[in-house]
Amino acid sequence: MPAELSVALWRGAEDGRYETYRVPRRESQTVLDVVSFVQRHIDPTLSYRFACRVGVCGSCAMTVNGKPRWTCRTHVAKVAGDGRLEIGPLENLPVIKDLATDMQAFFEKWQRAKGVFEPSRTRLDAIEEIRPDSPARRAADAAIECINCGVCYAACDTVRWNRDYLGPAALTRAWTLVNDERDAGVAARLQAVAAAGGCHACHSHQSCQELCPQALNPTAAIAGLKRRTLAAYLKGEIEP
Amino acid sequence: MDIERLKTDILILGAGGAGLFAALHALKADPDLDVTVVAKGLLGKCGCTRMVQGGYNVALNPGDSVERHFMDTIEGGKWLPHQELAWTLVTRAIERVQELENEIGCFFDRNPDGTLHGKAFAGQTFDRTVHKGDLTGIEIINRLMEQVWARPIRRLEEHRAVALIPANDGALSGVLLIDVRSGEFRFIAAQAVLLATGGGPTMYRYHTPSGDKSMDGLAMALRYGLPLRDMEMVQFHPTGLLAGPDTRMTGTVLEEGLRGSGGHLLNGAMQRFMGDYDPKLERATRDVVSRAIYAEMRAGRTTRNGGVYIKMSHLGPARVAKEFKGMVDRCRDCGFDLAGGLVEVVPTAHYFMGGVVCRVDTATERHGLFVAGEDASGMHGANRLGGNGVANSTVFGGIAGDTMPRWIAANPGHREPDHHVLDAELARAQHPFGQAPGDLNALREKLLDCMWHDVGVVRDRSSVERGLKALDGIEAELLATGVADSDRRFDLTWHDWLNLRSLTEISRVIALAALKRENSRGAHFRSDFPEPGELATSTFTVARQGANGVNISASPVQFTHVKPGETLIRDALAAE
Amino acid sequence: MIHRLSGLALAIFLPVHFFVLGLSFHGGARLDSVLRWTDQPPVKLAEGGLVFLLTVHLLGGLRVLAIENFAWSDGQKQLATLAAAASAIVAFVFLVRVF
Amino acid sequence: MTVRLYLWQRATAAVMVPLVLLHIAVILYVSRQGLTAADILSRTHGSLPWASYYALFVAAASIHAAIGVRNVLTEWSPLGERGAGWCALSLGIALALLGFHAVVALVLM
Ligand SMILES: Cc1cc2nc3c(=O)[nH]c(=O)nc-3n(C[C@H](O)[C@H](O)[C@H](O)COP(=O)(O)OP(=O)(O)OC[C@H]3O[C@@H](n4cnc5c(N)ncnc54)[C@H](O)[C@@H]3O)c2cc1C
Ligand code: HEM
Ligand code: SF4
Ligand code: F3S
Ligand code: FES
Repeated sequence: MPAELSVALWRGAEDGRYETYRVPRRESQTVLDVVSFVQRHIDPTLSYRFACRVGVCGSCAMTVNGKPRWTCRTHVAKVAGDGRLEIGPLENLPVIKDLATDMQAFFEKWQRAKGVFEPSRTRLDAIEEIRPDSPARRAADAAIECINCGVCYAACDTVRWNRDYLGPAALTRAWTLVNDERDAGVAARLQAVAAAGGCHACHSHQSCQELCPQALNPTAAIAGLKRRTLAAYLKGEIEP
Repeated sequence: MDIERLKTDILILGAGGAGLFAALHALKADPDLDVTVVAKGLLGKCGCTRMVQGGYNVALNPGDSVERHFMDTIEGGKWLPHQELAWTLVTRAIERVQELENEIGCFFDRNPDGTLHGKAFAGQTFDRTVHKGDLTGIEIINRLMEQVWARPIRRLEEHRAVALIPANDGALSGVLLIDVRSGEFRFIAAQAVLLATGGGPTMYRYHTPSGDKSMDGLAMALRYGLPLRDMEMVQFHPTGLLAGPDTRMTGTVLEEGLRGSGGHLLNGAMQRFMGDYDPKLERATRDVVSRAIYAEMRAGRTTRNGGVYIKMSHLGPARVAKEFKGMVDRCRDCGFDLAGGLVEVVPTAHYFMGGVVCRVDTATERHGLFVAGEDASGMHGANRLGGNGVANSTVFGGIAGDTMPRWIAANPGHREPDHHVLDAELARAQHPFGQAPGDLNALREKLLDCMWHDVGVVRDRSSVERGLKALDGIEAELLATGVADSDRRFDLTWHDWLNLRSLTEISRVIALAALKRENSRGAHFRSDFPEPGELATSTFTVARQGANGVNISASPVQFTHVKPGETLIRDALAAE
Repeated sequence: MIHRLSGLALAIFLPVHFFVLGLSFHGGARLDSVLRWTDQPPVKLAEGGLVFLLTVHLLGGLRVLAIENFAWSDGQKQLATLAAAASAIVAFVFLVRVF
Repeated sequence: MTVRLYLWQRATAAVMVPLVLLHIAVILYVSRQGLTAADILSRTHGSLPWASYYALFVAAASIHAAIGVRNVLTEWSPLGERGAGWCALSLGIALALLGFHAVVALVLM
């Protein structure tokens, strides 16, 4: 274990640059701890975002040595064997300042993919009985642990290339809802994800699946949507 | 100073379970109202509702009853809860869980036959905790967040509320905010405001809540003159991860199930010590285990980093890795082997039972101000049951959302702010820019240690008095420590300063209330008064800002539903 | 990415290929010249390259079609890398054999 | 990319899989013996099966490549959906024309 880390951090907005800091290496140290150290002890003007510090809020994702990662749960030992770190803001999202990005587009696309439950019952009704082992119920688990960290969104080439592309997280959420027997909005959702920028824009590059910190599989979810929308189209249930 | 002014009908401070439910209910009650939600971080991605692991208590399953849930809550709270509030909590939780599942879209775990699964949680006589795996909070808050995004609700993300601004007659006029991204101030005038910033005792060396929580809401309420109740009641979770002082991971919670399923606690000498404290061993309640670990620490029988070990490996590493996947992964990510090795743990400040005094409909003493969630008080008394936290924030958040439109209909109109207060608050928030920059971190460390050692798991008169003195010093130092005014955009260091100020102020109230309560109930343990005292004459503390500091008084608990020594459960059974 | 570039290259060269085929067989008179022409190394290389591209693209396309249409097994990731490796090898063998 | 385009692209891809395999096999086979125009012509001339084989191939490839190029252009060029659409359409038509011309030449000449 080196005694010191050489840490290059992105400073400024889109037109910023990397600046290098020396941070003491500690045994228990996450990438977020490294960033915090710089802000607390070297340069108090450093901006970044975090909240839960244990991998549930998805606020702290950054580009670490070229790959998007959740920083609060990424141990330094895992990514900086040689004592070097380069930490930048997430890609594919506008930079607010330093390491913080604006996630607005990510959530707008979540809505565009109709990633919102459409109720078929009310609060006065009993809770629907659903067997936990039915195939649809299992498929509905696809996105249920998504922490909307944007790692997949930042990792995806298609997002980079196609401004309209809804992105892996939003589509995975849509897939969960398509399989949710309680949901009343499936037709409109299939329509939404079959449009330009929808699931068919995905090239199955699988970076999303490779890097998702929650080990979700957006590639499979999107493939599911591709099949489901295709079937719906062939049956005339949705317009092209 | 010229600042931007905006107007809205309903302003909600906080985007946790309480804030988001309030927004949805308010808009539903009156779609013509302009509803605005303020969050210190990103909507739904900050706060503690998201961090809920265990689940949500609700008496829905056959064999359970609201009376049983109520009695568990009252007994868990050591007879201090406000019984009307607790009753509302347990009865309305049913509708709220159905709303979460049927309208919001949460998909809670089921039994093999398809019915809702309730899991066992410590301190309860029925397995009533509804959950989604051990990441229940993500499911709840993500679904709420989607629903809010889907509606015409204004979002002020990364905006920090710094002060409640009264009108000349004392009713609430609006709220002063800092736009974190631009560093600029905004004053939002509102007809009704909900305070739902979610407490969060992060002034302790070891703590579980989200980093954005710093008791701002209670600090604002105190300054505004509102009474705060049960402020001595800080709940400690016995098993926080201990990974040394250099990582933010330290203090984060390792779930209760580890002990429940047979994990052992070992001290630094590798001895299993719980037998010295309680016959239930590791399965004793949170407060008992926390105090036992604390005692070992005080006796110096600690591990390398000053805590104790939790050992799971005797259950079979494979089984542990499967049953507690989330926890094992989390430990592995920070370099520890929970399934096969030893992990250091320490009690960690988890939940704050104290808060603003409120009515069942969430109204406070002041016109136009409502409160819900962890900022409100009275539902839990001396102890919160695991699973009653989200129940509280969602039940009362929804009630606030129902109440505010009605209140506005009866009391329409915006009120002009008191400009003296507004100016004073602007100056207050910019105070650090007038001082020479200094070492905020050392100060934070001091505060964390002071509260941990002197006003923590176990207290007595002399420790609390020592703590109060230290707090005076910390506050004076803080006021003399500045932040460079170079770039206010996304200036975390400025916000660290503001966080410290809120924390210091509320720490003092905690200490004063701890001094006032001369007995030991639930989360509050005085080694100089270890007995709970007479239950029938129980009192709760009320703190209020006076001209010469904070005054603490004691008020008798009203036993409106059940008296100590009685239970509602038998009646319920007889009625069936 | 390789899949994309191979697809693009195919799309660019295929018209040429068709054009050459179409043109060269216009009337038996030019048969001889064509014969000679196709013997030239550059053309051989180009045609060989086309076959190579086609193979690479075919295998890449099969991977995509497989991901999209078959259920996911846990070993999926290794499978994908394996397929990529296999396709590289096969493509190389083809290339060698063509010449 | 919408469902319709997706359907056509994947369907044509699927159709081409056996066609291309056969095509490659033939190429390998003939290239062993030294490829000559005369060989090709003698094999294909007047043969209806070969004609339909190549015609199907050309049709599928034109559609497939046009959609493929459309995707690449929307993502990699500043043309936008519309521009890319037109470019791709022209490419598809060009491919089809040239391709059918070649088929006609091969089979009828
Ligand atoms: C690790 C952990 C596990 C838990 N597990 C359980 C469990 O299993 N079961 C259970 O019932 N309870 C549990 N709890 C407790 C439960 O999470 C909380 O009691 C409850 O979620 C509080 O909800 P809330 O809406 O009041 O606050 P929060 O969800 O904390 O939301 C507060 C909001 O206010 C915002 N805010 C704060 N300050 C300001 C400011 N100055 N200006 C603007 N916005 C501000 C925050 O950013 C946030 O958006 C757990 C808590 C923690 C920390
Ligand atoms: C062997 C048969 C073929 C198969 C199985 C096949 C399969 C595929 C598939 C599945 C895609 C979509 C890839 C994605 O969306 O990422 C694709 C794209 C493409 N194909 Fe093919 N294809 C074949 C033949 C051809 C031919 C003969 C051409 C050229 C004329 C061609 C040109 C293209 C182009 C240009 C693309 C777009 C590339 C991209 O979007 O990345 N393909 N192919
Ligand atoms: S799918 Fe995974 S990577 Fe993408 S936002 Fe969700 S948790 Fe993050
Ligand atoms: S990385 Fe992008 S291209 Fe598809 S498989 Fe994942 S969304
Ligand atoms: S800070 Fe919440 S996921 Fe990292």
